[in-house]
Amino acid sequence: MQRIGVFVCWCGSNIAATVDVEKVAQTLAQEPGVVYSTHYQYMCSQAGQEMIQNAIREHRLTGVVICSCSPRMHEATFRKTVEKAGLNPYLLEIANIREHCSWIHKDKLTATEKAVILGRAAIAKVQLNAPLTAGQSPVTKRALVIGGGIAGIQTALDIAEAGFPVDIVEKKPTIGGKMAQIDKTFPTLDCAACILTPKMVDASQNENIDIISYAQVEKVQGFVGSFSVTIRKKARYVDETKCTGCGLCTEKCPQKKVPNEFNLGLDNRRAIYIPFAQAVPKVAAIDPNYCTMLKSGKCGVCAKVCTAGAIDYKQQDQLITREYGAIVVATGFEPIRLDKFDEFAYSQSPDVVTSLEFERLMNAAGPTGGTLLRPSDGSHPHTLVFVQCVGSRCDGGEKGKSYCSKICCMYTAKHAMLIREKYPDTEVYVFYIDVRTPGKNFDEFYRRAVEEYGVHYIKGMVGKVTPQDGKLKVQASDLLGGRQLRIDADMVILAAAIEPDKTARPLATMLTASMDTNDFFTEAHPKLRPVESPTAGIFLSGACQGPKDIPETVAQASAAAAKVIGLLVKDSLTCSPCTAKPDELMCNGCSSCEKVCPYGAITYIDKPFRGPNRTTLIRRVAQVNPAVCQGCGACTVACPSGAMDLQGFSNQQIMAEVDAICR
Amino acid sequence: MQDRVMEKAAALLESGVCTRVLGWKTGEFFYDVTPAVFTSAEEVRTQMVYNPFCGPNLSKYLIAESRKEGKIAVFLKPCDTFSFVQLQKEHRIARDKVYAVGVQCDGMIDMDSLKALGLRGVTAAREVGDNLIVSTLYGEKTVPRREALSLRCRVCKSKRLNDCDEIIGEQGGDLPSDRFAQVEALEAMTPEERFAFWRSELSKCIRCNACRNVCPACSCEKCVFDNPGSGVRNKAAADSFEENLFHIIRAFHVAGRCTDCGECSRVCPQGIPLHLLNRKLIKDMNQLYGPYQAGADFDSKPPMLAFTPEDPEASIITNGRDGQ
Amino acid sequence: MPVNETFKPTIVAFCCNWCSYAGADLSGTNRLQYPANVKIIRIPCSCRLNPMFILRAFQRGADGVILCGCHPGDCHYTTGNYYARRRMTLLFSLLDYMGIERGRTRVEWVSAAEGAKFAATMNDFTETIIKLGPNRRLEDLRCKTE
Amino acid sequence: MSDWTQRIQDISGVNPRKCMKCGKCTAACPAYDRMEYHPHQFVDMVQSGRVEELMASRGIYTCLSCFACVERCPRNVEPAHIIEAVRLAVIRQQGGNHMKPDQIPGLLEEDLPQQAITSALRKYSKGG
Repeated sequence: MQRIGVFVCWCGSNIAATVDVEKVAQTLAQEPGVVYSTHYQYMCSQAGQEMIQNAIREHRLTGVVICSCSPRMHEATFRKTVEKAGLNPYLLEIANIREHCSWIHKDKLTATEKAVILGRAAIAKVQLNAPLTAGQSPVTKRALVIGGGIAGIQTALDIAEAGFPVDIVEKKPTIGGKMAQIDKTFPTLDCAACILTPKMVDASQNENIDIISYAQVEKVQGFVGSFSVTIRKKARYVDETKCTGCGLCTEKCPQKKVPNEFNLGLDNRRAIYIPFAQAVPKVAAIDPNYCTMLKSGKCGVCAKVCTAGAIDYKQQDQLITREYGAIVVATGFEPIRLDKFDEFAYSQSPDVVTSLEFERLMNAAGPTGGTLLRPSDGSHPHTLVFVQCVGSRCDGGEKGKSYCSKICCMYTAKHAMLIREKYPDTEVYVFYIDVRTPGKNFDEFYRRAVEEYGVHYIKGMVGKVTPQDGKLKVQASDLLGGRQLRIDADMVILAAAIEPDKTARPLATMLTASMDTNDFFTEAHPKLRPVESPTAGIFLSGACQGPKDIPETVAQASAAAAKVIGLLVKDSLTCSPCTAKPDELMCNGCSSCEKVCPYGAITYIDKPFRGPNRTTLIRRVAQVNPAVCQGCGACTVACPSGAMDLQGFSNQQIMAEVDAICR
Repeated sequence: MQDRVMEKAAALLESGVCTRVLGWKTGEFFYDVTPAVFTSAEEVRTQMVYNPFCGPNLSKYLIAESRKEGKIAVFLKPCDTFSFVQLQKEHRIARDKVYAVGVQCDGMIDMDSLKALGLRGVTAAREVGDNLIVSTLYGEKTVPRREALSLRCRVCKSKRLNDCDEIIGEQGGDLPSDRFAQVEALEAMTPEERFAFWRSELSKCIRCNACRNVCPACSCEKCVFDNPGSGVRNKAAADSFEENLFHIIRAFHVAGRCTDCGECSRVCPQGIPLHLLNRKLIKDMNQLYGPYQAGADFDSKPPMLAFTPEDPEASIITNGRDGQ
Repeated sequence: MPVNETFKPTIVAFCCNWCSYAGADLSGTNRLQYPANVKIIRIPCSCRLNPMFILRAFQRGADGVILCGCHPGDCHYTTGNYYARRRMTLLFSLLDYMGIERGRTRVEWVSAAEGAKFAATMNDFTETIIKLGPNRRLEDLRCKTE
Repeated sequence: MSDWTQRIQDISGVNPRKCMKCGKCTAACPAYDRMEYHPHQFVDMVQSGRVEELMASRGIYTCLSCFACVERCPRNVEPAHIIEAVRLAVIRQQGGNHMKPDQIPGLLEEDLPQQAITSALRKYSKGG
């Protein structure tokens, strides 16, 4: 006979204000099997938990029902509580009378009635609960970092530092990401390359880090602790082990008209190229879309000049499959395309540029060698107009991104300041909606741009930019001054909104990690678990989770690394015992369950069974690997004979709940 | 055909290709043909029949028979071979223990069709060309064979013999069939009419389990309705709900596995058109998830064990396909 | 009809643990009201919902049954809701074919962030069931205690 | 919220509270110089309940309904629709003619497109 204890929580007034907790406790005491029923202000408090533990011992309870907040909140807490009192933690059920009852109903009578029914359902279920023991699954002590920007590099370095091997998969031929393209960083104005490239070198020299560049993740299988990931390493037509990075091939290649993506198409590179001087790995790659040899079989100049004999026109994509215990997503961001914002004449004039393009125009390694020149005629610009929030803070949908891109206010202040410092003969206008500078030394930085460098900050958006007679006619409104402005500018710089990298969405599907409507990865909890995905074993680093500046990205990268290290130091993980379990006597061996299992947890064996008249029958029966099974239950419905059942959510348990609710 | 089938069966036993033959023999009445296992050529020559009343689908018996010692030869009509393949797909039949002989089929006759033609006191029937000569207590009558076909054979979907080791007669192909006409007629009714139709049909159910026992897809080691742990165990339907429940669950369990052999309706002593439930699901699956024929091949994935991200939402049913 | 004034339908909502149950929690956290007729049963994934559970609910006197799961493509278990979608589509179609009112069953995808959608869905579904009235076509009279 | 705010919102179907006061509407407005209130101010005045002031203003008839502000507004606030609603509110309130043909010569200005006058006359002189 079951001996069930019922504990009704007031949750202060959260439950007690709308649910008559005393009546619930009294009514549920009458349910069959219930030997003890009580109520208390805060069941999750230490006193409340002790109350439960004492009751378990005193009344020799065989099952516990707690009527309280959502099981998503405190199921784990209460499982520990009952376990400490010697009860199997799975002999506990929670009736959610807060989120699903007291908080949504106003009428006390109705809410009390519903709370009783929810309690009854939990009692009906707990009658059928079986003690379950959690299994263990091993942890592969290796991490995968997807994306080799500053976020990925920092995470990898921190994990490697703790002694665990880590692979970085980068889709470009070099790591470095967006930060490598940036000229100076706010609010200190130190050069981005000076602080990034040492980290890139550290990563390449760290024994624990394996950089798989020019590669992408193709397939992800498994689960936390034992992921199996297939990585496609694209053919770069250069043997990485032989290439010395001397760069001779990139000087001799006759195909000179390839837009240089590192400089955002502002200049050209060759068909064989090293993205930039400090690239890691410093190995050339051939662009198959432009290489004459690969396209028509005629040329071969690079192979002739390469003294190391590294050129291999026959190189093929390579598939690498490796096992990992944890995966970190660090896929970063891209500025949005600006074709929808043609009022700013981005596609009409080369002198209208994005801020990232402007970084290259200011950079000593950029297309102009660091001298600010107008892309159209190479002249020195005198009047520069910055437009903020291009495509950010819109109404969503067609208009643009609904979020604030966060970094634009600061980098625009930085750009304005740098121009004024280098070229005091310029007039710089910044059109803003709001200036947002929360961050250490950020507002001071912005104020310096205004006060010391004389940048004209004007509240109001630019309405239209018209290229005319070599100038850019900027029409804007000074909302605070109450006047319409028409500025003849030499250059217009647009602070384009940033969005997640395009590869993030398909990756999220492979990882079964959830995303928001903007394709940013969702964190497990916005406040308390900001660097973990809700999918176990998947961690988030950098701008793939939301717009971030460099200091924040690095902080989050290290936080993600700490979480990964915390996982990898474990030898095994406790798995949920709520897994599928077949009844061999009823199993047809028909493979229906195997076909719907997303984890490949089901296999079949031929097993002898005693037949009639002392004969032995060999039958094919299903076996579930409890370490692999995640407990979704797809198999239980696919099984026609009902041989497959799910522990913790068995057919009988769910039907008992249905019965209790519908009675 | 009768002679060729019998000779083949006898030869297979005599040559030792098999130790047993699964075929048909006449039961209490001449039209009451039942499945039987023969172990000698003599048994075959004296008892085995192959005539227009050999409706029973033998494939299901292979689940048990193929587990026994020695090889068994089986005679399968085209529609039976679909079940044969489907059961193999579900790993229920040990193929290496079976010697499958496909038999050309021109459609089976049943007594209901003869009665519908106005024939009473039928004592025997034999085929002569395209005609059927029926002996009755009131003398001999000749009827065109196709008019005496059982209802299911009139909408035969395929004369193809799948996965046979040998074929007697000619291999056939898929046929154009309007087997969904009855389903469509029901769909065209109002919900009230449909409810009334199924109530009047299913209320006849006596839960004899004949449909379940004959169905090649209903071959579970233990049926959920016999399993106390399933929560739906019941031996006899106690009220209209349980009459519905049994048939809904049964239809659902065989969805994607039912080859539409029509045995359920054939054996129902109450004459409930049970195949109309299965056919509805087949029709829906074809329409919603692309054409699929259970047992037609070994490789295709059954629709209930597959999906595409573009599948229609359930709201196309709950909101009404025609926007009702 | 007086039935509509006094009729208090019993509605069972099966919610997957990862999206819809959390969505229901969120609608509670945001104090979004929906009728107390709706009682939620937590299942790990929408694919855990056996058609037998729905029939069982109707047998025991439920007037409406709704399944809520993660949006297609967002299933915590990758593919569970795709199977659930096929199963429910066919089950509902079969019930419709047998003359059971279409509105008594429903599938709705509700994410953990869609607390408002959860409440709105439950309000709308309850309204639909009240309009349909008590479940008469698919019920077990022996199971009715009142 | 004042009645007027609600009424303008009902007529226009626009929610002025969506405005983030970026001023892009005003920056894009070709009739800026002829208005005493400008598009972003229309929105603000409706939101703060100063609709009567706006109704009394001549500026609302200077709006060409060119929809540049609607096109450019990042938040779909649609100032032109608000202005149209204010003009309609004026008509509904007064019932009669708001513009007579003999007023036209006085309104003519060199830079003002004649279409604006014509369409205004059509719209505001339905009483005949």
